[in-house]
Amino acid sequence: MPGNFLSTRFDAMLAWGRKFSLFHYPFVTACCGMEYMSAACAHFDIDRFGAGWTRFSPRQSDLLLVVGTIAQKLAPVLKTVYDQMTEPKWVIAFGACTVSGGIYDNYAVVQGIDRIIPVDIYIPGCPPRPEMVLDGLLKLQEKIKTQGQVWRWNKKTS
Amino acid sequence: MTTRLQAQARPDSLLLNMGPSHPAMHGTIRIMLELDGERILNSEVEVGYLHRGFEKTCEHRTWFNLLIYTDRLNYVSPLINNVGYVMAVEKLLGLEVPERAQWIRVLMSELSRVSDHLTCLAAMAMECGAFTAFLYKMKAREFLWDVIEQTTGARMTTSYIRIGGVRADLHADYEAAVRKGVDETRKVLKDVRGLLDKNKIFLNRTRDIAVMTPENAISYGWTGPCLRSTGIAYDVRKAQPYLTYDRLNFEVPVGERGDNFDRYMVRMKEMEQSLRIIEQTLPALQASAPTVEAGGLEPAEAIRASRTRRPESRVRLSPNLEGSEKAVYPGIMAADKRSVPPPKEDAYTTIEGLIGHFKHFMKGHGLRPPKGEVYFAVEGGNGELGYYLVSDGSDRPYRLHLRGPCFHIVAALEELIRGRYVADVIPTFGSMNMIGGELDR
Amino acid sequence: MTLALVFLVFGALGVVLLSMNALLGPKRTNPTKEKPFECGSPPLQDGINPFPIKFYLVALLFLLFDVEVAFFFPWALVFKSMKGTALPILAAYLAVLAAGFAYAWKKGAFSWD
Amino acid sequence: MEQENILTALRTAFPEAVLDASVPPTDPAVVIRPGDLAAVMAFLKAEPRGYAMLLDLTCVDWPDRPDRFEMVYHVFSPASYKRLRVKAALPADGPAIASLTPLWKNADWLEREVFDMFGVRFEGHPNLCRLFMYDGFEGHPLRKDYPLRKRQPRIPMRSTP
Repeated sequence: MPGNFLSTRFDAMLAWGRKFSLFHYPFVTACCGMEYMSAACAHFDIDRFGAGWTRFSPRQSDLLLVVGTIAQKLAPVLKTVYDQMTEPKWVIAFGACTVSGGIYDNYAVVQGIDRIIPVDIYIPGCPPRPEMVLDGLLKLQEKIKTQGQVWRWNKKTS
Repeated sequence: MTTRLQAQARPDSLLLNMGPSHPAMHGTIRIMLELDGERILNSEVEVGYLHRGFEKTCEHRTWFNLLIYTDRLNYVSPLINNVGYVMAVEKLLGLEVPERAQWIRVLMSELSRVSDHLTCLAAMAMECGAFTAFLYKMKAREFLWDVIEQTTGARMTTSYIRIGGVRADLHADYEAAVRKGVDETRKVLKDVRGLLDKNKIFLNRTRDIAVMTPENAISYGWTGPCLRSTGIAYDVRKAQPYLTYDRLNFEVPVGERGDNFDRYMVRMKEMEQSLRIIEQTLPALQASAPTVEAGGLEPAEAIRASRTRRPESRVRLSPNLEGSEKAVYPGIMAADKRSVPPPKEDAYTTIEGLIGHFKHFMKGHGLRPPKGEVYFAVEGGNGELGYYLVSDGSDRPYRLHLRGPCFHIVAALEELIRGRYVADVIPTFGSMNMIGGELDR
Repeated sequence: MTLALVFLVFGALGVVLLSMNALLGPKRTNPTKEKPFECGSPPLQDGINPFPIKFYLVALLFLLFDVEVAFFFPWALVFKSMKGTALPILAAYLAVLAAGFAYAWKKGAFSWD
Repeated sequence: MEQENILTALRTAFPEAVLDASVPPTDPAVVIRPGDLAAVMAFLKAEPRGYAMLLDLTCVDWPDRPDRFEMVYHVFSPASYKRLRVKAALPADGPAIASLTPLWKNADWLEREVFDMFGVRFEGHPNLCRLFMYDGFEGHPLRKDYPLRKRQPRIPMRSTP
């Protein structure tokens, strides 16, 4: 079944549906949260790209937006929330602290959340400007469009 | 591992986590609740989920470099943290800051304080369901952040207030931007006041809930808007006036009952006072504005000219050095050579400036305050923001401790929500304006 | 004929929408996913203790009075054509239920704590 | 001047407890014997002195001094807007001092933080356990001998791809 004309057309339709209706779970901890508020609110509206609907439960969201510094104490919490998310799921690392530990290279901070969970898009900046956040979102949508979709009978995984 | 709460809990009560990753817990606090139905019998607050080792990291940074860490403490009003740290170091050095730099610091602190209260009340209102108030306040905050961004270059993590003054002078049309920001904020305050002040739902959720008596607030070490909501008018700007606050007239709003609604109302009134202060700083800044003659030599011309003789007129270096030219320098930076880097034009064109620049920034040289310790407090967004610095004469602080106001405010959370409903935790916690960076450091 | 068509179409639409997720969604699970979501922290107790009777009482009373209100809708449709006897009939119907409501109130079913 | 008589009042009330006092222009500070901390603090909090608020409580680690841990208390009187710093030095092994929770409620978390960061024990503290760090964490990070980058991950870290 996989790989012929029908399934690729179906893939494209599924990708189109998924990329324009991203429900994100804002895992907000620190200063980037202020910039996330600006990006999500009326001025730089994230909702223009279909990703404005914030779901505070991992069961109903397909994009984990990790915003702000992740301390070692918070690492198991992040891992639990990621595991409890339903497939298909994507992760955006928002801000320098999530990308690489940022300016906090010490005993208390996880040096980048890709040491805990697989990450799709990294948004640099401390904090990143809202325009960079929107650009990161567009890059994720591009990635969703091009990668093979995950669905029940499609043995090819992303 | 069983926590204290699990050990003491009654077998038939429901134990629930209002955990770190919760929309109303700002992502960094875990409250373990012991519930009988909806009523909270007992609770245990667990903090430290945003402990980033600030104090340990600062012991490994020079006095100048750790300024960036102070922005990220109370990241809702970063400029006030800058002012607090920088004035503590200036008190250690015994440095005098020029008049205009002090006025710019007051303007920037008050802009930061208004954006702090806007964000706090926006989050509190949204968590009680008033999403419109959140959007209105975020819109107003954008205008204030525009002013801050045009002056300091960054919206939030500014590091703009430097030891000895400020990094650059205000941009050309700052006054128009400030007036627009103030008017927009006033309009939004009027709208939100109409939305929330007499709103039955908001009143039922906040009036007479989590009441704090003045004695209890003192015993918890409360300061700032939360202490003033219980009736005690203690404000560091009035108690120990620093910068030019003694020349500004503004009132200190005080609440009566010390419940959630009073904490909300005190912050709303305080925003109006801060807007008044901002308007009073404008004429003073206008008066002390330096006269900078436009134009100036391009770097290439200056070099060609300097082969024959030293260029008299100003050298226009690069756009991002706007505002910190040599002509405006006396207004924004202290005159003391030892602790203040020379203006960039000197550093690029004269040998003394170059030596002074390297003396200031090279590893192992840098700023060396005298041995000793100092405690300096400013009025932060949440209360008395105090820096306790211990210097052993080297170029790094031996010990830097921050007295975070919301650390003491959140310490009272367990007592405030005992016996109340689960739904009351949200406005109580929202009105405390807990900021992870300042609480867990 | 159209009524059957309406039921057919909307029934089919409902079934398709509900089943599409179950049919198409990738079924990948892991031990953490089975556990209840408690804001990311480990649950403090496994399983829910029996919760107080008050909730059950309120649910029952709500059911009762909600069904009562449901009977208003057909009445509202026809009360114009009932020529004057509408109100007494409704009053009688309401009186019975108001008595039940007063009894529940006096017995303290509505007082929460 | 106002500051002096609080220092002199302290000297008269606790002649042997007060070891050293520094007068303005620096911040008013008093160094006392750790044993008398509770008494001095109760004295300061009592009405005529009026230092009703415990502003801050922290510790400074001086590894090369005989008394390694120096406890620093800042008390504040909201009536007359005056601050006072009270310091007490604790030995290197087994630093312990009286807890101020009976006097002030915010001492609870402040002392838990100093216990977490420095390992100073507080007798009489109702619930002395770590405040910021997690349970599996050994050592006290703010001590000078704790390396800055010594991480103790709470869950196994993936090797980045």
